[in-house]
Amino acid sequence: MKLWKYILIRVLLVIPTLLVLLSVVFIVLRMIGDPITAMVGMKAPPNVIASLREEAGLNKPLYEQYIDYLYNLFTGNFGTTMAVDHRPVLDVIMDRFPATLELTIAAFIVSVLIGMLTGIMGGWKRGKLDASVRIYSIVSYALFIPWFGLLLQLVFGVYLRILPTGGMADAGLAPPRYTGIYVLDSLIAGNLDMFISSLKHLILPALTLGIVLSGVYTRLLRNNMIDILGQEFILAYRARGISDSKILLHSIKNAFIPVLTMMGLQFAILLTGAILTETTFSWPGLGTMIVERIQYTDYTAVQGAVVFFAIFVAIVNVIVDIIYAFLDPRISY
Amino acid sequence: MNKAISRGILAVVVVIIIVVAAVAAYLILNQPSPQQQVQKTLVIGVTDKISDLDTASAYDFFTWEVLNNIMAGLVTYKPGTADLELALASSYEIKDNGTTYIFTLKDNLKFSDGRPLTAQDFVRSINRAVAINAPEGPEWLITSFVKNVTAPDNKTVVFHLFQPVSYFLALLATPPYFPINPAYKPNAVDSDQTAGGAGAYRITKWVRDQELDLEANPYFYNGTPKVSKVIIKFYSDATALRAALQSGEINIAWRTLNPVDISNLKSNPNFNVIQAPSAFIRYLIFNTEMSPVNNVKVRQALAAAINRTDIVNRVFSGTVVPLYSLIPIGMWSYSPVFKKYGDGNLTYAEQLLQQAGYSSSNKLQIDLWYTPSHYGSTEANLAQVLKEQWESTGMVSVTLRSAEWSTYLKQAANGTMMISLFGWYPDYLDPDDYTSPFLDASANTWTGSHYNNTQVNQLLFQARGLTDINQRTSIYQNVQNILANDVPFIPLIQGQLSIVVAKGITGVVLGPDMLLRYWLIGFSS
Amino acid sequence: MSGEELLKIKELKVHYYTAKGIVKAVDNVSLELRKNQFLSIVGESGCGKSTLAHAIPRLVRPPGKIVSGNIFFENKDLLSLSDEDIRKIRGHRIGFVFQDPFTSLDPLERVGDQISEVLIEHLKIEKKDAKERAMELLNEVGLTEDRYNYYPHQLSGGQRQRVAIAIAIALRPSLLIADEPTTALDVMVQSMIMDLLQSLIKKGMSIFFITHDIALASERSDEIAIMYAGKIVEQGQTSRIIAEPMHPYTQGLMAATPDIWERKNVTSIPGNPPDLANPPKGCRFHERCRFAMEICKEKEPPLISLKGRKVACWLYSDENGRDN
Amino acid sequence: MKPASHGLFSRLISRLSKRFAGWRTAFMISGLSIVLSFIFIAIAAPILTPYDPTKGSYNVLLPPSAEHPLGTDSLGRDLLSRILYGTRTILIILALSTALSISIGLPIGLISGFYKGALDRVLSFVMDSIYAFPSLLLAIVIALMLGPSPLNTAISIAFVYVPTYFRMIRGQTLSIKSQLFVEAAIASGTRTRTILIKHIMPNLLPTLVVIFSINAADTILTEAGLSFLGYSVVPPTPDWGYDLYMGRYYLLSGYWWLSFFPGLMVVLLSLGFALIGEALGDIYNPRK
Amino acid sequence: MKMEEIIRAEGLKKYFPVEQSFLERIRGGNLFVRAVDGVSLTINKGETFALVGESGSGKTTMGKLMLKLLDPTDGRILFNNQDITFLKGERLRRMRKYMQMIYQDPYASLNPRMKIIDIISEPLIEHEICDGDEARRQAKGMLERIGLIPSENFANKYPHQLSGGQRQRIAIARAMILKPSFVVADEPVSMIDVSLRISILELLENFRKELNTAMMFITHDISVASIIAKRMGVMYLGKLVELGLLEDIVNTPAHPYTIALLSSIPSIKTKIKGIKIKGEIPDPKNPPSGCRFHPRCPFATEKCRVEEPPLIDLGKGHFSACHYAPEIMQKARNGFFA
Repeated sequence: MKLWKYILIRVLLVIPTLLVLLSVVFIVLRMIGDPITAMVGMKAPPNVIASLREEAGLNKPLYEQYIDYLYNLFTGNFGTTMAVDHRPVLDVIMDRFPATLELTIAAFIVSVLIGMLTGIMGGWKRGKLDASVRIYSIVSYALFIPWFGLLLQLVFGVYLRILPTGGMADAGLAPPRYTGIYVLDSLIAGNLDMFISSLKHLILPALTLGIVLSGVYTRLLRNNMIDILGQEFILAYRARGISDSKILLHSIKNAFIPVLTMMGLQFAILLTGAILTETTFSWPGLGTMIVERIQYTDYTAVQGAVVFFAIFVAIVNVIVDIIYAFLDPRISY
Repeated sequence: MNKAISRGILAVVVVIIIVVAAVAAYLILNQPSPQQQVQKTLVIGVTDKISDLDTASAYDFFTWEVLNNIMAGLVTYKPGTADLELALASSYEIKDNGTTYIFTLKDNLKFSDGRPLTAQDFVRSINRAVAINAPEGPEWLITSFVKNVTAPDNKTVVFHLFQPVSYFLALLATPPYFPINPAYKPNAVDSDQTAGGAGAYRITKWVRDQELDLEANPYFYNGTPKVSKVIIKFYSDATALRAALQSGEINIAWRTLNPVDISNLKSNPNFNVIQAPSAFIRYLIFNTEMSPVNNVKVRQALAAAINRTDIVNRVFSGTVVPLYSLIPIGMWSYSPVFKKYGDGNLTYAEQLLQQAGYSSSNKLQIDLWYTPSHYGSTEANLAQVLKEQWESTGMVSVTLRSAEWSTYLKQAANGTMMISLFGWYPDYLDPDDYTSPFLDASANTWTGSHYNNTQVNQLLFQARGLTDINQRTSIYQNVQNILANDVPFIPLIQGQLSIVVAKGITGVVLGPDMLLRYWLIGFSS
Repeated sequence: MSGEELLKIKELKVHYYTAKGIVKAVDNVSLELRKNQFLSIVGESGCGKSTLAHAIPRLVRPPGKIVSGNIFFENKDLLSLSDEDIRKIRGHRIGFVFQDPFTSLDPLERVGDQISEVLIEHLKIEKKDAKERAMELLNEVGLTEDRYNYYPHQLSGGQRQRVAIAIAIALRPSLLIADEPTTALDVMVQSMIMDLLQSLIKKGMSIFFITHDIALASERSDEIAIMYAGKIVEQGQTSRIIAEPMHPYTQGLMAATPDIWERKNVTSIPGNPPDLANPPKGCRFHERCRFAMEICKEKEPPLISLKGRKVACWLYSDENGRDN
Repeated sequence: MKPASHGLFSRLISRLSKRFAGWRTAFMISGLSIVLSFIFIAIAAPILTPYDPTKGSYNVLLPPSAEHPLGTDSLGRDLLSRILYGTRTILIILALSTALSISIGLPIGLISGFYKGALDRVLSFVMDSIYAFPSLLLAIVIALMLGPSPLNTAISIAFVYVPTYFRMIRGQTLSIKSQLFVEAAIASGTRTRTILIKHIMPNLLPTLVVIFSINAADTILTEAGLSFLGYSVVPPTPDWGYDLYMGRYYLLSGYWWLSFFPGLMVVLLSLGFALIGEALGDIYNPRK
Repeated sequence: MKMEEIIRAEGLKKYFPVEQSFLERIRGGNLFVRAVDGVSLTINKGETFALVGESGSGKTTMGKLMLKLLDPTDGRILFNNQDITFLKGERLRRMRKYMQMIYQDPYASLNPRMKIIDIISEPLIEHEICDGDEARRQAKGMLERIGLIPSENFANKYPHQLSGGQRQRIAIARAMILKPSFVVADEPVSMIDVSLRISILELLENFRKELNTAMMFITHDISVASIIAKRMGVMYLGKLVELGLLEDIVNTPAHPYTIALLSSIPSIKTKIKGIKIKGEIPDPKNPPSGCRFHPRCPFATEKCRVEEPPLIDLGKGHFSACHYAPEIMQKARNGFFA
C-alpha cells in the first residue's frame, strides 16, 4: 500500500480522536461554574441573565448543547470571549498561539539536541560518561519548571544581567506581525536588533523547557542505543569490518526511530511544560492565556483554547506518525 | 535514501549547533544596552491589558487611560484634581432647567491623522456606541442620561437629557462620549482599530498583549507632549514588571506592582515611588440570615477582632490604607464609623462573643470565602490573616474556602457564602455609589447579605432626591452609623495608587480619576 | 591431505566476568584449520563454541574477554593487531555468518545496501560499482537481483541467511566463520544453506562451522572438533571420529542423536552440563561419564594424539601420558 | 517468616544484591533514602519543628537564622515548618491519587487487555486520546471544576494518570497473556479468575512498581504545577507549589528563600522517585 | 487388538485473518492465512501419533485446534465420540481435564512467579479433584516421579532456578497429573540439549504407557518422531500430505514432499542422496493452485497445477495426497535413496 493512502487514513483517524477529546472537554467544562454569571458580573438583573442564557443556548438540554458545540467547532466558530475584550475566541487564540509555537519549537530543538547528544554519547561510550548522562537524565526529569526557570532568571537575568527574564522582546523591538513568531518576523522585517532581542528573550524559556524535557530523550536514546548496540546486527557490522563511525550512524538511526514515536507523546508533555514555562517567563502564549482566562472564568475562551490544544496535539501526532512511517520501512501501512 | 536522511539529520544538527553557538557568542560579546535605546522614548510597563481600542466597548480603567491619551472629549479633568475643564469645547451653556447642554467646539480641531474633526463626529461616535450596545459595555453612561445628541452646525454639539443630571459634565469626560476617527467600523466593535481620536498621542504600532507604541499627535489641541515617543509594554505578571523596571527596560512601572515590590523600591535610590489614594475599597459581606453570623453580636465581635493595620502591613506591605467605612476616605460624608470597634480589639471581641454564647470550649465555627485570583495574588494572604486574627480571640474557628470568580459571584447572589471577601470600584464618584448597592435592600441582592433595614432604605431614597450636599452628608453619616451597628458588611481597606518611576522622570500626576496622562511626563535634563 | 595452514589457535582462553563469577567459556583451546577445509565445532548449548567463533575476529563482547593465547591467521597474530588492523581483516579476510538471520541484518537498511556497504568500506569503490557487484553476489547465493531493494523484514529466514552469506563472502575472505547458521531455519532450508556453504570450499574458502548437531557436522565437514564445557575433547577427521568415537562424550552425543535410517537404541547422557562459572575439578565430563575413574575427578586429561585424532580422556592416556 | 515474603520483595532484594554492581544500586539507595526521609519528615513534622505552619506572626520576611533556619514568609510563618508540613500535603495527595488511578486504571487495563474485543478498542482509543493531551491543562480544568482540596486535587491528578496506568497495564497484560504460561494455564483448564489473579496479576506487579515510581515523580511535579497555578489546596495548608508561587512575588525584593526552598523540595522528592524508577526499570528490564 | 479412537478431526480448517489496514479491507476483502485447510485425522487410545512439518505448515495450529485452544473455522472435532467443536466456557474448561498440552519452550510455559509445587498442583485444584493439601502431596509425588529428587529441594523453587530439561519435566508433570486421555506435545524437546532429549522422550513415553494416554507429538524432526511414534502425518501448507505408519512412510514415502523432507534430514551414517527441491514454503496467504507442492515438485505435471489431489488410500492405513502416489512409492521402493 502506498504511503499517501496511509497518510489519508491516519488523517481520517484524527476525527474520532478529536471527537473523544472534544467530548472530554465538553463534559469537564460544562461542570464548571455558570459562564453567564461570570460574563455579566455582579450587577446584572435576573431577566438579563435569563435572556443571555437563552442566547448562549445554555437552557437547552445537554445533548442539544453538545450537538451545537460540535457543530460550532466543526464550522470553525469558537465563540466570543466572555470577559475583558469580547473578541472572537479564535482571534484571541491566534494572537497567542504563535508565541506558544515559537517557544515549543525552540524548546523542542533544545531538548532533542541535548537529548540526542547526551543520549548517544552515554549509550555509545558507557563508563563514567554514561553514569553522568544517566544522572543528567534523571535530574532534568525531576526539575520543576517554575523553580528551574526562576533559578535561570536569577542567574542570567538578575545577577549576570545578560538575558531578559520575561516577555518576548525589548520595548520598541517587537517585530511587525507576519507570522507572530518573533524570531521569524524579525528576520522577515530584516531588522537585526529585533531579531537579537527576540532571540535573547527566547533563550531562557527555551532552555528551561528544553532542558527539562531533554532528560526523557536522553534516557530513551541512551537505552535505545544500548539496546541497539547490544543487538546482533551491530556485531554483524563489526564482523564485516565496518568502521565505528558508520556503525554509530547506523545505531543512531535505529535508536532514533522509537524516539520519534515518543515525540508525538512527548508533545503533550511539551505543552504541559509550556503552560508552566510561559507563566514563569511571562511568555504571552496560549498557556498564559488559558491561565488568565481561567481567572476571569472566561468560559468560551478556556473552552476554545483547550479545544485548540486538542486539535494541535492531534495534528502533531499525525505528522509524527507519518514521519515515522516514512522513516521506518518495517511499518506496514 | 535513508542514508541520505541520516546524513541530512546530522548536517542539520551540526548547522543548528553552529548557529546557536554563533548567536550566543554574538549576544554575549555584543551587549546592546537597553538604556541607550530608550533615551528619547518613554517606556511604561503595565500588567493590565488593553481590552479593546473601541470606545463603544472598552470599559476598564486601564483601557480608559489609554483612550484618554489617544483621544479627547469635550471636557476633561484638570490633571491631579477632580475639577473639570474644557478640552475640545471652547464654551458651553446649560438650558431648559439643566436638560439641554450646548457645546461650542474649539477652532481647527483635527483627528490625529489630520482629518478635520467636526460636531458631526461627536454625534456619530456617541450614536455609534449606543447602536452597537456592546455586551458589558459602557453605553449605559450615555443611554441612562441622554435622550439625544445633535449637531446643528460643524461647531456645535447639543445634548438633550431625560432629566437634570448634576454630574453630566463628569460623564462627558468618559470615553463613550469621545469623538473617534471615521476609520472605526460604523456598525461593529472594532477592537484593534488604531486610528484613535484627537488625543495627545497616536498609535504607531499595536501588538496585542505585547506593546503599544505611541507618538505625539502633531494636531493635538493642547500643545506638544513632553516626550514624543511612548511605548506601553504589557507584562503578564507583577514580578516580570518589576524585573523589567530593574533591568532598565521600562522607565515607569504602572499598574500593578506587588505591594512588597512597591515598599521595597521605596528604599531604592534609583527609583521614585509616587502614591495617591484610589477609590477602590475592600470589605467583607455577611449573609445576615445564615447562622451563626445572623447574630449581630457575632458580626460585631468579628468586626472588633479585625486588625486593619496588621492587614495593611502584612498583606499589602503598607501600600493601602485602613478603611472604617464603606465610603472611601476623602469623599465627602466619609465617617470612620467602624473605629468604635477598635483594631484588633480582642477584649471587646471576646466580650461580645461571650454575650453571644461562645467560649474557648464552645467555639464559633465560621466559613470565610475568598476568590483566589480576581483580586490579585494577595487575596489568599488576606483571607489567611483574617483567619489568624479571628482565631486569636481563642473563641473562633475559621474554615477558609475559595471559588473562582464566576462561581463566587453566583454563590454570593444565592447567599450560600457565610462570610465573603469582595471589592468595589466605583462607577461614579458619589457616596451613593458606596451605599445604595450595599445597603438598599432593592439593590443589594447581588451581595447575598439579605440585609434589609427599612430605615436605611428610606434614608438612601431620600438622599438620592436631594441636591443639597449638606443635607445629603448628614443622611449618609446617619446611614454609616447604622451600618456600623448592624455590621452586614465590614470595610477593611482602601486602595492606593502606586507608580514607580526611574530617577529622572518628571511630570507624573495622579488624580482621583486614576488615569495617567502620558503627555505630561518627561525626562529631567 | 594436508593443505596449507590458514588458522591456528593456540591455548586460547576467553572468560566472561559476570556477577556470578568468572565463566571460562573457552578454556585453553588449540585448533588448526587448513585452506579449503570445512571444520565443524560440535557442542551443546553453553559449551563455549560460539564464544570460540567470536573470539577469532575478536568479536567477544564485554563482559567477555580474551584472556590469553594466540590466534594466527594468514601468518598474523590477530590478538596483537591494532583495532584498525583487525577491522580491516574482518569482513575482508574473515567472513562471519551469525546464527539468527532475523537479528543479524540491520532492519532499516535495504539488504542490497548492506552488501554494498561492506564492499565500499573495504575496497573504497564507487557506490554504483558496489551495487553491481552486490547484485552478482545476490545471484551467487541464489537470490534474484530484485531483492537488492528489499528490507530484511520482507525476506524469509532462508533468504536472509543467504543475504548474510552474500555479505560475508563479498570480499572473498579466505575464512568463513558460520555460527550455527541454520539453527533458526527449517530442515529443508538448512539443507540448501549447507549446500551453499559447501560450495564455497570450491571457491577457495575455508569454513569454520559451529553446530550442536553432530549429524549435520558429520554429513558436511571434513574435520570435527567436539567441545564440552569450554574445552576441545576430541578432534579429528570426520570419517574417523564417526566410525570410532573415542571420547565418552562423543560416544554419548552420537548415541543421543536419533537417525531415521538406522534402527538404534538412542540414549541420553545422564546429568546436566556443568556450570562454567564453577566447573568440576579434573575432567569436566567425569560427573556424567560411564567410565569415570578416580583420576578423572582429580586431574584434567591432556589432549593427546591417537588414532588419527586428538582426544582428551584418561581412558587413552595414563597419568604420565604424553602431554601434547 | 511468612511465605508471602518470598514474593516480590524478596525477589527484588535478591535481584538487587545479585546485580549489586553498577549504578542502579546507587540510584536505588539514593532514591529510597530521599523518599524514606521525606516520609519520615511527614510523620515526624511536629517533632522536628516547634512552629505552627499556619500561624503567622509579626516577624515577617525574616532571612534564614538560627531561630528560623529557612527564614519566615510574608505572613511571618516559619518557612521550615511550612516545608516540613508541606511534605504531608504532597504525600497525601500522591497516595490518594495513586490509589485512585491504580484502582481505576488497573482493573480496566487488565480487562481491556485480557478480553480484547470492542470494549478494549473503545477504551484504548479514549485513553490514548486523553493520554496525548497536556496533562496539566486537563488537571487544571478538573481541579477548577471540583474546587481546591487535597482529595479534589488527587482526583484531578488521578484522572490524568488513569490513562498512563491503563496503557501500561493493558500493554503488559497483552504481553503476559500472549506468553506461553498463560496459554498453558488455559490449556490445562485453569479458571479465568485464577489466571487473572495468579498468573497475570503477579507478573504485572513489577511493571506496576516501575510505573508507580515514575508516575510518582510526575505526580509530584503535576501537583506542584497545579498549586503553583493556584488550583490545589486552600491556604493556609502548607503546600510547596503554592509557597513557591507566593514566594516568587518576593523574589526580586531579595526574599529568595521564600521560593527557593519550596521549589527545591519539589525537585528533591520528584528526584527520589525518579531515581527509584530508573533503578527499578533497570532491574526489571536489564540491559547488557 | 481393536483400536479404539480417542479423538477425531474431520475436515478441520483454521483461517487467520491477516492484519490489514482499513483501506485494504475495503478494497480487497479480508485476506486469510490458511493455517490449517481441511485436515482429517484420527488418534487412537494410548497411541503416539507424530505430526511432522516445517514451520508454517500449520502443525501447531492443528494441535491447538484439536484441544480447542483455537476455534476452528470449519470442520469438527470428536473427543471420545462426543462433538466438542462448539463447546465453550465452563463446559470446555471441564473437558480440559481429559486433554492437555505440553509446549515447546520450557522457559516461557511456566509462570515465573509461581513455585514449582504450585505449578504442578494447580490443575488438581482448578478441576476440584482434591483440596490444596492433597494436591500438594500429589504434586510432591509427581516431582519424585519425574526425577526431581528430593522433592523438598524443588517444591519451593521458582522455574528460573531450574535448568531447561528440569523445567520441561515440570511442564510434563503439570500435564500428566490430571491423568489425561489425550495430550498434545508441541515440539517438547526441540529446545532441549541433544544429550538430554532422549530422557525427556522416555519420560513422556513412560507416562503414556502408564496412563494409557494418547499423544499427538508435533515435531519438525522426523528422526525424533521416529523414536516415540508409531504413526505419523506429514503436513505441508495447512494440508495433510501423507499419513501412515512411521516405518512405512520412512521406507516407502508416497509423496514427493515427504521424500524431500527425508532427504534433508542430516544423518550420521547415511550420506543422503534422495531428491532436492527448490524454493521455500510459499506465502500461506496465497497458496498455489492445485497441489500446493507443485511449484517445488520435481515430478509436477499440468494436472498437479490444476487439480488438488485427495488423500489416496494406499493400503495398510497409508495415505498420500499426491496424484502420482503409487508411482512415487514404487520409485522409493526401488531404492530411491540407494
